[in-house]
Amino acid sequence: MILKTRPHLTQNEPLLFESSSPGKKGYQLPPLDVPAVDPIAALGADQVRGEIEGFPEVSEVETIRHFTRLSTWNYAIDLGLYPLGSCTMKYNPRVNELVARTEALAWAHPYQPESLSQGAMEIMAELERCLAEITGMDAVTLQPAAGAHGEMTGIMLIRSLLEKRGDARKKILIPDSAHGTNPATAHMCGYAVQNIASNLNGLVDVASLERAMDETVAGLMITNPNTLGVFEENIVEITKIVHAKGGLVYMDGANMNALVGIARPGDFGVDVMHLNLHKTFSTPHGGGGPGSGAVAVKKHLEPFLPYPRMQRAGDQWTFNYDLPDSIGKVRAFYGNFGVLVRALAYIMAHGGDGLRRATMDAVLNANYIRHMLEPYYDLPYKAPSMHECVFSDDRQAKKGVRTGDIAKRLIDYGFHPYTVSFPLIVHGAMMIEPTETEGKREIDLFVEALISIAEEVDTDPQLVLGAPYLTRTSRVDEVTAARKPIVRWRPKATASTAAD
Amino acid sequence: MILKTRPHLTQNEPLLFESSSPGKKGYQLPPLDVPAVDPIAALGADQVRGEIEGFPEVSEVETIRHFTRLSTWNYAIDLGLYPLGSCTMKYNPRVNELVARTEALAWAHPYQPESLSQGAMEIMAELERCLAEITGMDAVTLQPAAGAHGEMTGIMLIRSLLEKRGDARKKILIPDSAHGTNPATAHMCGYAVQNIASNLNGLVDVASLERAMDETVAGLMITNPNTLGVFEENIVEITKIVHAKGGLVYMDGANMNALVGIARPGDFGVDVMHLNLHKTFSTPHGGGGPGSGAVAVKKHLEPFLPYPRMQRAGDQWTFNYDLPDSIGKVRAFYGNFGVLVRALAYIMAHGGDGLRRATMDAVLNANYIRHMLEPYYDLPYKAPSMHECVFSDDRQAKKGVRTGDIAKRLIDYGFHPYTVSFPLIVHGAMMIEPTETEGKREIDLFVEALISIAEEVDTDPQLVLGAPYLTRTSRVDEVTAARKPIVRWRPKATASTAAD
Amino acid sequence: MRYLPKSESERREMLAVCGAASLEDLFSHLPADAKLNRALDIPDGKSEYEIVDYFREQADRNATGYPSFLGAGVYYHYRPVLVDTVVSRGEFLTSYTPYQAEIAQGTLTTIFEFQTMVCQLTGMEVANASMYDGSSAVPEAAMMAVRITGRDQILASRTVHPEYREVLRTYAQHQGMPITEFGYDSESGAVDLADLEAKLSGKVAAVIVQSPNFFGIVEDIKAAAALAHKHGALLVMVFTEAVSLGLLEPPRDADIVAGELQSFAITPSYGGPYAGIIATKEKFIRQIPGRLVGETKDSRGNRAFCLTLSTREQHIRREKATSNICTNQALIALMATVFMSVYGKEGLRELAEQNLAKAHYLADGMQKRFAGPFFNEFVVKCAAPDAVNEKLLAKKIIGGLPLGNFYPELKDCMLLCATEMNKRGHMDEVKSAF
Amino acid sequence: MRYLPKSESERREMLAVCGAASLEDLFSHLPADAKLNRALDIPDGKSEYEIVDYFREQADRNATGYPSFLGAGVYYHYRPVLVDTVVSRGEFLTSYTPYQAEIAQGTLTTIFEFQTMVCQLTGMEVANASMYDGSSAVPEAAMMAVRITGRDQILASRTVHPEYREVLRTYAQHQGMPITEFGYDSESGAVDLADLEAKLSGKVAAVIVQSPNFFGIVEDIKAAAALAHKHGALLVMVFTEAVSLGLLEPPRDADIVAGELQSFAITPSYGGPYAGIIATKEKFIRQIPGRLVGETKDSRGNRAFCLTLSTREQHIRREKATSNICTNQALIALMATVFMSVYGKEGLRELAEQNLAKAHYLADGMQKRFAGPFFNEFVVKCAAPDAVNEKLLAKKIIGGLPLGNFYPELKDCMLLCATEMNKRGHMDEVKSAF
Ligand SMILES: Cc1ncc(COP(=O)(O)O)c(C=O)c1O
Ligand SMILES: Cc1ncc(COP(=O)(O)O)c(C=O)c1O
Repeated sequence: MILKTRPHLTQNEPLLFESSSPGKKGYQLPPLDVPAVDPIAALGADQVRGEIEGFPEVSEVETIRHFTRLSTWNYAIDLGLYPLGSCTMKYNPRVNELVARTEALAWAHPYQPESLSQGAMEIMAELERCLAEITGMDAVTLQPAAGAHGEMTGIMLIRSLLEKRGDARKKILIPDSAHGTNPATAHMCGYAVQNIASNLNGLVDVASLERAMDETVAGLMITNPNTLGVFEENIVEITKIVHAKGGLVYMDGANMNALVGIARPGDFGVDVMHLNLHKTFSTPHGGGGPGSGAVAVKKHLEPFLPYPRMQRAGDQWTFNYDLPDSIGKVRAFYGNFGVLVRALAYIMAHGGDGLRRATMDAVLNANYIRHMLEPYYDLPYKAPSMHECVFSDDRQAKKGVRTGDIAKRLIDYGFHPYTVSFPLIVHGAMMIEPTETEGKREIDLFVEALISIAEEVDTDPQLVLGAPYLTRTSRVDEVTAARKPIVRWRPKATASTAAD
Repeated sequence: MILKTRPHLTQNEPLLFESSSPGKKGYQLPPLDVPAVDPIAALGADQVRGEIEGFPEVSEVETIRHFTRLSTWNYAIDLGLYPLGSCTMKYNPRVNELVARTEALAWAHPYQPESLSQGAMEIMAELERCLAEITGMDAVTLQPAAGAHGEMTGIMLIRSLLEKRGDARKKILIPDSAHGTNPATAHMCGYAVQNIASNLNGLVDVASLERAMDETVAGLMITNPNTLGVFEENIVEITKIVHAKGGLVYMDGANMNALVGIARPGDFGVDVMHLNLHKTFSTPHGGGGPGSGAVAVKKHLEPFLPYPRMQRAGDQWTFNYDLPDSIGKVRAFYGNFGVLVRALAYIMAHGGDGLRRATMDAVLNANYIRHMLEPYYDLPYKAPSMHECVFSDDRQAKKGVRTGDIAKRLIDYGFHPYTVSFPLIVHGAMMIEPTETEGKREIDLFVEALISIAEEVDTDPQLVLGAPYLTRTSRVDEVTAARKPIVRWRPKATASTAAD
Repeated sequence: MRYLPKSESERREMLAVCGAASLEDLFSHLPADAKLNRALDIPDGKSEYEIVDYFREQADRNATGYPSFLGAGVYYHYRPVLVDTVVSRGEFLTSYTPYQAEIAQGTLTTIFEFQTMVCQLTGMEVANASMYDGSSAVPEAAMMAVRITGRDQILASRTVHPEYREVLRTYAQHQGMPITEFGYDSESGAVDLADLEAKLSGKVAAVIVQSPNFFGIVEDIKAAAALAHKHGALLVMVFTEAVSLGLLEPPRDADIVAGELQSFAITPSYGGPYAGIIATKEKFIRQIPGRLVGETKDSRGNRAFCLTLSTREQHIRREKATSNICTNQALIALMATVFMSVYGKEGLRELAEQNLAKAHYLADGMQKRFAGPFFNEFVVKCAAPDAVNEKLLAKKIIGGLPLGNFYPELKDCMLLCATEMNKRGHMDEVKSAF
Repeated sequence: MRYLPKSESERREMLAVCGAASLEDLFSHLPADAKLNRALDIPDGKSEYEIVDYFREQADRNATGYPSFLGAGVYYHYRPVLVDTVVSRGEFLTSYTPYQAEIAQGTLTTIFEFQTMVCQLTGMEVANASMYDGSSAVPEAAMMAVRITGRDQILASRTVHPEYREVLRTYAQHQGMPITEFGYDSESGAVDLADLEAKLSGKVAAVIVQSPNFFGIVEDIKAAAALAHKHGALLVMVFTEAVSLGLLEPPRDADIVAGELQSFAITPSYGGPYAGIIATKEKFIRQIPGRLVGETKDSRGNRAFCLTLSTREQHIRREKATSNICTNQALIALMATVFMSVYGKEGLRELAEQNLAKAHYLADGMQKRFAGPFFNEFVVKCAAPDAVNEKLLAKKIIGGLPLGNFYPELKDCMLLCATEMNKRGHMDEVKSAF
């Protein structure tokens, strides 16, 4: 029974281009207080464009309605549990939005004098300190814009260190359970990727690793807890194996929400790792970003970090650009500062003990779900769960219902689906990460929904295959979208009615 | 055909009390920096309460979800046309929300020194000036909190003036088309109400008025344009009749959106009037308030205005409390200042010419709707429309469908209903006020919806009688609610399921 | 213009439908002598940025960032960020009175919760959806008492907020509702029960007492109610500092509670908008002014809420209505609702206890004028209150409220308030200024 | 803790289901030597109010309210209020990548609109859903050109933003993608086409040119593209000042456009988050990095949008992906989308013209270093740029960017920017400081 939702009408809304009419305006500028300049005279006729064809012309009220209406077509954390595994969709505290908009922070120019940027620099320094403490590492760069960007930074750091030692080496080892960004990153950094098969428990097979690890291997990219939500119980041994052959260990920190305050990568042998501040540290996902992929390193990698580095000069912070071993900049300026402000605000709100408690609640939620659902869904790997649990659609597949179908049916039950079909080592994966910011009530409803769907699969698989039913948009044809891609609006393409 | 909406799932949500659990917290206070005080020692055991029984205990994320979910059950201007006649549901500019939150305005204490309140006072003074100019009156008080409060203030002003002249008189004349607040107000001010029947055109019948007007009558409360949206064509004569017998004319300014920049009550003989800043001047209705019912008067009523009055002392504003003829305060402090800020921001955005253009667009929209719908609905009064038009359900009633039913069906079509059953002089009234902030597209959809419903009434009246169908809450039983009122939650009353 | 969503061509099309040649045509039927024949004397429309600049300039002429010890009906309290998050949602901000229940369940549910929480706090059985503010709730309560008792006299304590009493007088003046005030005990600062008793009679409809009173003193509502009831009068309890309800015994013996919720996450905003409430006993429900939300079901049997008992109201009952109030303070009441949800049972208690502690720290060692128990305000004696305030202003601190204007007999007194927002260091500075 | 929605009793119930006696039990399987055996050295959790105070204190140590003439890739422009209104809606703010199209049509539709508007502005045929920023979009465009052409060399103009070129070098260093820079004409400040031509060869995958370039000079993209195309190379056009697209001929001759939308209502925010874009020709669509939204239908035949061509992306193609990018800058791209909707066709033009006028007013009478046509930035000669800036700082004005660090040959030069936000009076003060 669907307990969590009821259908209600939502407004249709055309594209902005379709509701435009010549001369409608949503803006007004203050009058120009200097003489106007003729563009053609100033720039030459060749350089001055005609009107921007098709560009919107709508009023202010239409703009706000447009986006408000569209927003109602979205699911969001603010509406309920968002159990996308590996994404750590936790509550995004609103005080963080407020402080990030503090005028002198939001309007600070990256090139304004350091003497007038001490507050911003102090915030970054304090965040670096906190992240180093949390990860057990020695230094942190806040420059990378997201997790994948952090991975790239981290692998470049490894490469630079090895090059400095005389041999950049050829390969990066990556468990087959890894996220796609890991191999893509290794490739961008000029490394070949060698997959390490997981063992029967879904963990890195130590023997295979030992076999694969040699002097051509620059390092290992490992995710811990791994993408099954399982802590790599041999992590200390693993890092030793890699180090023994002169390699370095990169940890994908996407799953740090399982470890904060409980265990520190720096303490179990990791050389370099990234953090997704938009996951573990609660900054909003915003429909797909922005994020921050801060990278933490041990001492030996510090000289290679992107410049500039902040340092103290008397009672002032200054930027040091004079870092001969640095890999260079991975983006302009200093990082996604606005995201950094939010992450620090989150850390301050919890404090050290609160962060640990949050971790424990996250792990409790995942284990509770696992226990409640195990009777109904196949759990391919039985190792203890940390912050997420991964089922498979094995039982339901026998009825022709796949993980993607169950996911769509979950929508009718009022939930965002779990992560579908990842990690790849689980056939028909259902990857569930509740995070700590879910209460028992919401989780119980989620469990009941999945149990109810399991029953539907038994009694009426067609019902599940046709889902979702309660959404304004029924199942979307992604195949056609990819076959003949239409990725922008064009005037002719709008045969749809005005009220679409 | 319903072009404007599609059903989509919305989240259910229990009451706060139902999702509480002991010890859950949504707050944290900074640590106390002074010694704690034992309440019983300080206040005595009799004065210290036990726990607040039933009070909520929820976390921050539950609070935000609670209110976000509930919000999705509402219709609003931000979602579409809100044609509640007499309510002037226009777009609420967001810049007004921003400026009202400017720290030194939002956090100004009404008793802070005048020398540190000059900005707030200047804002009020400038708004008073603008409103006097718009109404053609001589002085304005911003103290009343809403329209009805303004009416009360205005009638008291009349009474005080008459008392000062020696006779407060007995009665107030009120057209039968008036809003309920008018007679209720007159009564609160100690006056008997005498209704003036409207003539066949829905206007004040000048002959009846002449007959009713005598020396026992304190004044006339007139709405212009009246609640049919029709300009009282004899207004100049009407005010003369009242004045000739020593009475005063109060104008209910709820419909000023039809007149701003076009005609001024002060120019056609009105002595005192209120403005609903939450209507004409765009401040948000907020689910039922707050508003502001600024009252504008001619010179002869100025001495009676509520104290304090702002006045200039050198280059400073000061409050003058020494006003022996004042009716007194109608509320604490100076008015709904935050609303006043928004109203001034609105006036500044439009400017004089813009305000006039807004009025013209408002009247255009109403006339367009009137012309488009006249073939389908009965228009009981044919006088030219100003900012709203009033149909009746006369034709549809023959099929057993009443204005309230058509209203409910409009909901399915994606619109908030018009005002139902008001004014009382129209049987089965459908009172439509689009305002100027609606574009042609939205209005056309509205017109099509009402035409489509008219056709449904012809072909399938039952369909209309059962509406709405597309809302999460179907037709609500208001009769039972009133028969045995349950106006608060109690623990025992919650037999409803957890996921209600 | 950005607020007018029409192109010129759309205007022309629409005018054509109306059979009008121009916009001006639409007004051609207005009598010439009623029309304005010039442009309004209001400057040209401004951009958003100029508007923001204007209000910033004005704000710069107001006090900013001054620690303040003003209370007297308007209190500085922390404001949870969620409050603005919620009330900024267009679905709450830009909707109106929930007349159409099927598309207003969001607002209706929040009002039902508001009514419930006001009852829980006050110990009353029913509460309305809000009044304009605390001050106007007082005369509405008095009028309600008059309707209930069929009597006409009102006794109001002099320790009720002076502005509230002024508003009461204004409302009362034409209603044949004579107001008599009774005094306070010059020692304790609480109501003078003897004076009250002396003034009570069979003609009195209501006795109005505020607690904590204007001097910050916690009143003995039980005792005042007992006296009132002995004479068949109702006891109206007024409060201006809602945070006190987190700690003080609720006024269960009162018949009507009229109060101000400004303390619940409503910015001082130079005096408004705030949210008043009226709460009472179940048996008086049909005499309550303003809107009420009730629980019911929809046609499918789901729980639903709607406006109810509207036959009390002006749009139905017209001159016989319980009040003329129509638009109330819904969005502000929603702020208070969010506040109550954020603080909750434990939070409101802790908040109240912090206020108690702060005010007692501030009072400690100062020359208190009254001996009665106080919550977060108290009256202090000082030869020249204005001079003390000047001294504090020089340190960028706003002091207390000199009482001479409201109470000539207390012209050597100042009302000081301390809340959870006042820091110890600033309190020490205040102390040293006396 | 307010972010943890559980009572102790609920925790106990849930632990019981898990067969655990305590929360610590859940971690008992972790190897002891991997565990932290002490508390984190991070101060106790703070209230909302203390957090706000902390960031205010830090903000007070930053510049506030200084008129500024800095540009150089980050521009001060007015920010319509609607932008924050929209992005603050929880439905946009707290959702993630729209993998599940049926409950993400809001985000998907806005991205489709974003892609369309970027195409309309740039004259390209397809655009992606955003890159991290302009600087990282440049190497992504270069890598794309390498994939398309099968060549490996990149020619980059020295007038491309120096930090962008640094990022390009960082990305390129391990990809066997050698970067060669070509110079600028010392008179005009535009690219030295002769130098470009001299360095072009059949090995060059892409020529990278920025317009307006780092000196503010509007480049002749047509000419640069003609040279590149003559050698079978692609022309990558870079922009940092998106407002210029409102006025300048779009780079129709470019093959790839890589740019930064910070100017579109994205606060400077000390360097990020911003939103980069990549736009290109239809024929290169399968080589574009990052997310793409496409139009399709749902099973009922209604128009719908979804992520598409994801086989380009890392989660499918892994090491063969067009990029490793996953999380992008969606909410920031939404800010730009709202901005474009608010300004629209006429507004963006007027805005660009105001920028042109302001910068030309500022430049008027100053000793311009370059003669080429400029938009809202220009280079001015002055003996001691730092000294000028000091003088301005004393007047609470932030001057321009001294160029010596990035261009040693221009150490006696400063880059000045003027936008619609700069007031004439402040510009006059700047002029008089030289
Ligand atoms: C395990 C893992 N690694 C890396 C990433 C990439 O992080 P980002 O999306 O921030 O680039 C993700 C993101 O989903 C992830 O789940
Ligand atoms: C004609 C008329 N008069 C008076 C009022 C009362 O105004 P308020 O609701 O602001 O008290 C209204 C409000 O709906 C109205 O429409």
